[in-house]
Amino acid sequence: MLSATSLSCVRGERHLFDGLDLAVGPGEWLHVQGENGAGKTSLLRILSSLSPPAAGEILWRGQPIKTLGEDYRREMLFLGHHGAVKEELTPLENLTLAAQLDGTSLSEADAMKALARFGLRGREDLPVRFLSAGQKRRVLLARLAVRQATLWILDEPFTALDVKAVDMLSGLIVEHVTGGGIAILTSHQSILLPNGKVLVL
Amino acid sequence: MNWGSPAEFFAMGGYGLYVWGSFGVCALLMIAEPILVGKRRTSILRSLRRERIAETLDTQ
Amino acid sequence: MSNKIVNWFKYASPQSFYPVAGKMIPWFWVLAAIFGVTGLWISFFVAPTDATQGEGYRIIFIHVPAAWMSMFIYVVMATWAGLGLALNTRLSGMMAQALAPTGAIMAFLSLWTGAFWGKPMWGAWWVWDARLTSALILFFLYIGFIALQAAIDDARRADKAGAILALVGVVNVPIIYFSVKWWNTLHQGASVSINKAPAMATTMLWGMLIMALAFWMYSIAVALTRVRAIILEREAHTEWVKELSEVKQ
Amino acid sequence: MSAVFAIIRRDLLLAMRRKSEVLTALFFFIIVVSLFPLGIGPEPALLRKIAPGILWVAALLATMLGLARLFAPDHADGTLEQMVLSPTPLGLLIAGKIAAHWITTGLPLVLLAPVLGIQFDLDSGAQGILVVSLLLGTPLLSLIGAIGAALTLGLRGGGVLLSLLVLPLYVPTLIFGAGAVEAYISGTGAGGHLSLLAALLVLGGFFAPWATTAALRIALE
Repeated sequence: MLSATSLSCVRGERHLFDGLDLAVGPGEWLHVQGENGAGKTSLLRILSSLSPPAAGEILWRGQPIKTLGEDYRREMLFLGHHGAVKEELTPLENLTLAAQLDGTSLSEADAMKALARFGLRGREDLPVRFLSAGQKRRVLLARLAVRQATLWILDEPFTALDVKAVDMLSGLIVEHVTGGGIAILTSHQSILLPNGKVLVL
Repeated sequence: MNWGSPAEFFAMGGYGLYVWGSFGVCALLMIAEPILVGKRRTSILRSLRRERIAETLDTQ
Repeated sequence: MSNKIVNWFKYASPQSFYPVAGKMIPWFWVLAAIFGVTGLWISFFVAPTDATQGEGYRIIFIHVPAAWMSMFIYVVMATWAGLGLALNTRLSGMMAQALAPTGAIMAFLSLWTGAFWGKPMWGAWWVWDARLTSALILFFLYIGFIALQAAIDDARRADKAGAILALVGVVNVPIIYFSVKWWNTLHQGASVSINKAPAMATTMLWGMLIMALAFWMYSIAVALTRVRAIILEREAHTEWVKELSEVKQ
Repeated sequence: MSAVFAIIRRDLLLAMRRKSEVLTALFFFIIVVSLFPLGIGPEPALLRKIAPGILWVAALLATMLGLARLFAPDHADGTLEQMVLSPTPLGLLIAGKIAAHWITTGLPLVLLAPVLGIQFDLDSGAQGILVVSLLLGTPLLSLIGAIGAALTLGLRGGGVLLSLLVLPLYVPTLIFGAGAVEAYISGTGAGGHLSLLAALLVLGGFFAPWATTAALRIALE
């Protein structure tokens, strides 16, 4: 479903990668590995259409994502280093506003359910800045759970998570992938999930 | 011919300060700018040559 | 037709433009010198003394060309910038960057000479005349462009951000000029305007035009020299730069 | 479209949670305006003459204060990326953000200006024109300022650079805005100024979100 041909990425004077090919189909997930500065984040940003590749093309369902535009973005969820979580807003507000920004509607009951699932029960109305770093990341996990997207692109989703939350996220990814979804993620840890492909930069 | 003598030319009918102040600064900037641009060129060329020498040292 | 486009793109690459510019620069210097000497000769020895402004009016022989060039260079700069955004050619951004300091100098000269003309004519170094005020704002626009590009480390981002600023500026320049003029007439500004100073005699017009040509040729020569330096700086790591004869010696 | 309103609502909510930023700009406006009579002298005729200019320049500077933070927090926490990736066109979302900026900085200035006009002995007619001119002009300040904020996003010395880029572009707004009040006071009628200001607002409303969007995409690449 998502395929890329001869991608290259240039940062300043440096060629991070050239002639990169990849293909991920439904029910599969891709683990992008590489040393620091190898271009993992750059690759994810290119795949998410945030930055254009220096060369090459990315196809989604056989069509270039450049021409698909919003049709691609509607099916894709990207989580970067920063979670796009507003410190001044409560987890509930963050979740509903993110959903509205994604062009979907999220009922308050569904949002509460998702937050409760990730152990944020009773903290729905507390501004996020009063939460711990791990709890902040859990707000993001809740967002993954409520957002209806086929393709997940996650940059270092396992950082700042405790063991329990790591399990939750792994479960979430498995659930997503077995349901016919696609996940592309970077991580320093090795991850033991079924149907995984590995790409080393 | 407008001027009887060089002194008359430089006096500019009493407007000497203003006329020469304008033309002088204009000339100054138009001389300074190419010199500065030339310096920029020589400095980048110098560093390029240095890099070349460094590369030949590496390959030896 | 398609051939022409291919050729044009060929010269739009820094690598092929670099030697072409190198060949053109001396010619523009020669033209600038010829026009400059002729223009100076006309402005001091041919043009007669003005009845009302005496010899002081001779300042317009550099003031008007500087003012013209400052506006013209801004438009050219914005055109290059727009081309750079539309066609994504690297040379366009470099050209815009090379033109900005020369444009700023022209704007400064038009302000400086305007002040030196204004002191004897209006009795003040600075008068809020519509033209001087717009020249001042144009000067600020140039400074903003240069400062923005200097603050961005990544050359490509600097080009693109500068391009947007130049385009926003070029839309604004007529609006600013018009608004300042409107403001000036409402406040009954100076009655003598610097441009229609004396009843424009033909020799004066010629002198001004030839000086303007000299300024124009000068600007092209300096900008091309600067763009060559910029090309070397930006392409320092490419093979073709390392193979240049001026680098090899 | 609902995403646009969501953005506006979110920015207003954030402004409510960080009241100090809005209030700082407002008090800056009040203080700057109040300093002028102290520097110039209390003569009513003189104050009446300079009032439009002072109120307008102060409004312009107060708008500048918050501009650097128009996109910076969203850039820092990754919200801007999510906005780019939203199915709603980025230009619309940016227009929403500019609207929210105006509601939190421009609108309070418009509402406060008549109170400060009293300090300068403006009559009620001039007060009315002042409010109308600010109502037309302050959105324009937010629109033009957004371009500068996007261009300087994440740069060192961004705040100072921002004022260097934006203030020259504010000149027409200042001239027509302050000119409208002055023209009314001198009896020539403010209609021409106000219609030109409205025309600029239409032009700015059309082009500024577009230019801002382009600048943001460049900053994010």
